[in-house]
Amino acid sequence: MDLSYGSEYSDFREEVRGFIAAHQEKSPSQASMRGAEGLAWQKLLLDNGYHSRTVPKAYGGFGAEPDILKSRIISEEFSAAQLSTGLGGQGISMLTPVLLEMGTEGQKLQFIKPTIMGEMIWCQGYSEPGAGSDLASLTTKAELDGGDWVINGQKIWTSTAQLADWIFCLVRTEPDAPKHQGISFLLFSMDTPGIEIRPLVDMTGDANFNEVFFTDVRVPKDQIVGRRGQGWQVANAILGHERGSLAPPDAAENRLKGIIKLMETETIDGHRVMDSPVFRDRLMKLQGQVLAMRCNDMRLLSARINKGQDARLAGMIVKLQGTELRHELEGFAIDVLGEIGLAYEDNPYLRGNGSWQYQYMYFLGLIIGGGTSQIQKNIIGERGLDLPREPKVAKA
Amino acid sequence: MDLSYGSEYSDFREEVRGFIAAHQEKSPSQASMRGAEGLAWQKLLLDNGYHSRTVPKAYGGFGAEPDILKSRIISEEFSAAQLSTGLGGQGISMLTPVLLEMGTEGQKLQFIKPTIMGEMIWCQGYSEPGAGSDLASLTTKAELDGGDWVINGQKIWTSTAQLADWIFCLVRTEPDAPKHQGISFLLFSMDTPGIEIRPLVDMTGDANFNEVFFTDVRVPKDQIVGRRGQGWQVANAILGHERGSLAPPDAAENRLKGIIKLMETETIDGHRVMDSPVFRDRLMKLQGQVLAMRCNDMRLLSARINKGQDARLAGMIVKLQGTELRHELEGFAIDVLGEIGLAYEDNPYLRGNGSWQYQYMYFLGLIIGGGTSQIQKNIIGERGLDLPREPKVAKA
Amino acid sequence: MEFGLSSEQTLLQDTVNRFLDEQAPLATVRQIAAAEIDDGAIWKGLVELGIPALLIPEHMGGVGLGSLDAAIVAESLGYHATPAPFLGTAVMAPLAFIQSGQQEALLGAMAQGDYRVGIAFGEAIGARNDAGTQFSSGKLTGKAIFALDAAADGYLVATREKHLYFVEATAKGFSRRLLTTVDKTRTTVELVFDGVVAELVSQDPGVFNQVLDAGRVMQAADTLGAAQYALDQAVDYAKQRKQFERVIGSFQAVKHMCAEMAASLEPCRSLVWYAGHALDHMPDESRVTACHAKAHLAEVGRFVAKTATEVHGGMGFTDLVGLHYWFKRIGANRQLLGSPELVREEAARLQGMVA
Amino acid sequence: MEFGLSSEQTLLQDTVNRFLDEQAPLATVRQIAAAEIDDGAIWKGLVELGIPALLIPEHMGGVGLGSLDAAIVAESLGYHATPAPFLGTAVMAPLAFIQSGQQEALLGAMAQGDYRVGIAFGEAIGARNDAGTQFSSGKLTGKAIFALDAAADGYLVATREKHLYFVEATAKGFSRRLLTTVDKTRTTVELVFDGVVAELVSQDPGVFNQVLDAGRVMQAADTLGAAQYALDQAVDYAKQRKQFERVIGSFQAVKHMCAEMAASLEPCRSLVWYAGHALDHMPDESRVTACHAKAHLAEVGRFVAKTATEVHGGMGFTDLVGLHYWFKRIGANRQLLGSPELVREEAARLQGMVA
Repeated sequence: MDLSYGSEYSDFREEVRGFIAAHQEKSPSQASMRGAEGLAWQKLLLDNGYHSRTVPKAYGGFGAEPDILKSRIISEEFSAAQLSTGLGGQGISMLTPVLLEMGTEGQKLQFIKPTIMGEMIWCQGYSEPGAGSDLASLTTKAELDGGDWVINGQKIWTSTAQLADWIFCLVRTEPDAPKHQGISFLLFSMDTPGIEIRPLVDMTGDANFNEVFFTDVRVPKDQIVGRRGQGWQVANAILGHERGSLAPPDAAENRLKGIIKLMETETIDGHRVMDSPVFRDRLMKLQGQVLAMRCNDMRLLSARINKGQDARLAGMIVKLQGTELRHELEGFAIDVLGEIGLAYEDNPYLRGNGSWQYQYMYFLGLIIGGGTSQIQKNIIGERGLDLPREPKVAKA
Repeated sequence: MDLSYGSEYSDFREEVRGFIAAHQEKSPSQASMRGAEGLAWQKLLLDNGYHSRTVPKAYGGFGAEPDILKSRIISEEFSAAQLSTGLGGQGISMLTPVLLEMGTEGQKLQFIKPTIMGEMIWCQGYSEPGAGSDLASLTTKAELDGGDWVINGQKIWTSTAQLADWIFCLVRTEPDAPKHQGISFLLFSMDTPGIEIRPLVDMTGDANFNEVFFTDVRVPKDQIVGRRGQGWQVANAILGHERGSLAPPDAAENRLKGIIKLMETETIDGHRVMDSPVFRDRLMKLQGQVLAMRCNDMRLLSARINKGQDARLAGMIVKLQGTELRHELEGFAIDVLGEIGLAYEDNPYLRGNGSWQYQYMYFLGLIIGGGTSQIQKNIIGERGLDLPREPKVAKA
Repeated sequence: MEFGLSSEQTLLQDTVNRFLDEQAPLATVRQIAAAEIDDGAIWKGLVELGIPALLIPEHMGGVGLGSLDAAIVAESLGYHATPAPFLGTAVMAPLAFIQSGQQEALLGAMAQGDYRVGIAFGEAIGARNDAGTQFSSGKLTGKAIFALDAAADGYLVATREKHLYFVEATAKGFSRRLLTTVDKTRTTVELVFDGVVAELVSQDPGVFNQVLDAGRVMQAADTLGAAQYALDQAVDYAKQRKQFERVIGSFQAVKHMCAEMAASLEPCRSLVWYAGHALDHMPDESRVTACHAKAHLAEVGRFVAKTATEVHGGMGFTDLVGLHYWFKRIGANRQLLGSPELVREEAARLQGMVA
Repeated sequence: MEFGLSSEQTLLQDTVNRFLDEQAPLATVRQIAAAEIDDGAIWKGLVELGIPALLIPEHMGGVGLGSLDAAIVAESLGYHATPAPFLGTAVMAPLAFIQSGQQEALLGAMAQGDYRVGIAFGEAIGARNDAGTQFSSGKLTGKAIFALDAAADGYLVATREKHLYFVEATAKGFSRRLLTTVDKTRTTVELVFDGVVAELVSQDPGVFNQVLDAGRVMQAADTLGAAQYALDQAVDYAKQRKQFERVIGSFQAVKHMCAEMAASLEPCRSLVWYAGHALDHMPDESRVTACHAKAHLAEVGRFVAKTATEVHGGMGFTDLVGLHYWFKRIGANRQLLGSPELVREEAARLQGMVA
């Protein structure tokens, strides 16, 4: 057990700290991430290897060898200094790794650099109204007509669709093949005629997602990643990237700290909520759970560095446990606040900018999204514990 | 809403109270229920219609019209006076109603009277090692050989097998029929050659159940209830009787009272457990649940009296909720007791005769037995909420 | 012996349900939640059904029904997530006025839908931060937060001493502002009293308690209805929605989620009935029972609201199916008039368990 | 950076596991639980593996390993529900003697399996009813209940002041009797001190706390192992047992029960490792971490013990599969050295949250 990163990393940490000291005043606010200030900051990060660190130089990255501890040090130091770690989004976190792995040289050269520079924003066309948990049953179809795919159908849960320049999209190209083998992975501009975007308002009151409709959308034949019918494998490579990142324990820790502060400042009949043993006991239960998830995360980090360490199951449970825990944490904060916990939007009694209620709902969405808790349990049971899959149903 | 039993029942209550005042000193202790004292008490109850009240006189009962409120008044008054309500057991609670409904006149005359008199003790041959939740897959077979059924196979979960004079038993008589249509319901003496009983020790340390092995057990052909192959319907009629009676809320209420007493008397560092807000909050949560189940029970009672009142779902959830709640209650008592909660058997610090630990385990058994919680949820989902059954599995 | 609803009560519930099905569908709830229209039309309809007159004795011009009847109405309102000033104007205020013999003149106007009374009890239950009101020399000073009903014509205000006062919304020195919450089907407000003329309703904590108990049982009933709606919707959705070429309700995971909701909710129905009955007929039990109904429904409601949303998958998270109105209403019922921890402690105190 | 077991630690765990697989199978556990044999042979084997010498520094004749190593052993013992005086004789007593510099002479005998030390800490953690001990003029008077190890040669006794004393089981005025519990894989006793000569080990509450923390982490590790065993058994059973012509593990209900166990238990492994590491290396965090490990494992353990039994159906309830030994061991770990409510309150106090 060695929780330090070792002396060989001290230099790197110093280097990061030096960069931060020199440049921190340039870090943009969240709101201006896509503005000039944000793009300049992004370029600075890219040039210094603090973003897209392992992406080859030819594609606009820094070309460094993968080093998980260095990545972690960067995120630790930026987080401690409360600086922006640069642009995120599905183009950067999901598409770029996929292109690096499965794209053609031309695709890599064309798409990666503008994507990580923030000049090309992507959205994901994946789920459909009829294809949620059973994603592979998607029916948006693309048919070849001359040199073009002609796309018809509908996507849902498409975040940032209004902002996006391009979309990476799963479509059915071989309607007669088994469902997992008839899907292709296409890339196309959101300016292509025939695309309609409708914001999808959710329970938080915001439109965090959209519906996207395709009517005879024409896409050049070569804008495909992988081969025809290989889209499902491409998509699964992406899903892996998504699942790990939904509920990092540091966010849960910060929320817990926020709750402790609430309990120390909010009062009922003049007594601090912290002085209620019942609330304190619930707090300690949650603190224990958050600590366990933090430890689990350290183990996962370690297993990525140290080959041979098995943490497969520890990784599989993160989405399920992490999202449920966050939902519970936010709900506990609402209980701590009592009536004030109901405050929303322009309410002057709002605490934490209304984030307790917002996140309480948003994390219920995350419990459902990206593989519902029920799908997660199937995965844990079948892939983690080697229990048999649901048997095939007899034809009626 | 009328919680009184109405003035027309006051006379009956007075009558019961009069009986109790006159005879209460004859009520036997639990231990001597099967002794001379117990059998005399049983006879007294039968003669006065306080046991087997609606069983026709011809079969040894009192021959009264069914009246649920009278039955309830009897049980309330006997419970208030802490008197024995007479013999129970599977012969009385399960076989007798079945014989009344599906037995031949000869069977009724032969079996019911000695059963309710306590002269004939029954056990149930139902579950098998390979047939638990999937009871209908039972394989103990009975083949006709001349005038006899010849039985081979094994039963499990047979309580009181050592005490029993006779057994009512499900056996497969038509091996080629669909599994629900190949079962018959046989009655036979436990003295029949070829029966071996092995006590089945459980987690409480007691042998609350047995395994029973049959090797060429010969049973006269006519000792069958219902027709050949009709045993499943007979069995289901019995199961209905069993499920309602596993977790009556008055027992839960008594246990809750016991916990309150524990919390008032047990101390930690000189402070009563009741003075701990955390334990008090858990107590109140449980009290709320127990109250809800009590109210649910009143509704069920009412629905049995007042035709047209729908309480189907309210009845279906009793086994699931009742057993889980009792297990939780007993576990809470163990927490209240701390280390002392671990005491068992001859431990001088035992509280409540060790019943907290015993019932904690026993009710885990009841969560499993008589239809596991998972089976209960299937039933609630499918029969209560009309959700579709699990589809048939394709042949591999 | 009959533990359940009488035929009159069933008729009452059917009548209210039919009215709400027709006149207060989701589309209308949405409009009111978006402040495009107010709840006036719905309230007018409920007034025509006699709802605000329900608890007012016949000799005072009311219908003279009981708390259980009111609870049945509350359940229907919860089932439909109906925006209406029922809790204050039809239950808590009438009870307070009847019990104290004060403001009886208002009862007629309330019964006819001409006067709405909001409720400011939070500070007497567990005052948050700096909120609280003081009465002296006939005037009320201070602040009440998360008082019920932004459109009320007057408010019943409880001080920490559990004294009840009545204040007109037009009184000098009175001001209020809307406190937006997640639950847009009801409104809450901040009331500021700058030496406002107030009339004493009762200095008897017994009256306060009785009114509070009734309010809590109504909230429990509202949660019962809202949770039943959420469960019904989840079951319906599970029967229709297909994934993996099966309706999802045939998957044991989804089926068991529905079964668990039903198993925990079904006894709540009986608990609410009992608590409603106890308010009028079982003075020894009614206070503890009201606490249990409020707290237990808060817990079961939270579980059902979450689980029903999950059964709906992503749709449950969207505004499209509108389930969130019920989710939020259940959440608001949990916190208002005493959050569960507080209410359970009160139940323990009432039983002499708190040293 | 390496968050996990070193190759030496993996080797240690493998070695202990192999020994226990072979020498302490369920049949042996049964015999000991039935008091047909004692735990002497198992302990002898563990002594040969160096287990009681683990925490004793090399210059005192021990192996000089750390708390995480001990926790790994505790996990193995829990996994096998092994009857052995590990907690007292291999962890808590050596730590107390080493930290205080007292009774060092005993360490050698303990390491060689010639001396067992039981632990009587209950009264310093939360004294039940009339239990408690007083020390004056060199003698101990009073009573300790649910002390660990009925076969100990001496006991480490904590008073309410968190002072530690050592008492020999042969001392005049000392008597003990077995306190039977549900968990037959370990023994607990009542100790009565009638003016027994006792030697002061430490008056420093810091020493008491350190020993207690270590004990709690070991119990958490024991529960981790026991719960992992229960889960493994449940998964195995679910793969073999057929009902409705399918292995039950293919039913979503059973599969999800297993998945829920794994999901809640897997992070516990990391928590226990961290807590074990913290005992030696992170003095600022170690106390709170030990509390969380103890309390969290108590809750997860209870859930897993129940659920694994349910997955086994009726078999889980019987003595046949023997799962109940683990169920009860997890139950005992929950209550001994501080039940979860008590331990969580301590965690809050350590963080300055209790006014």
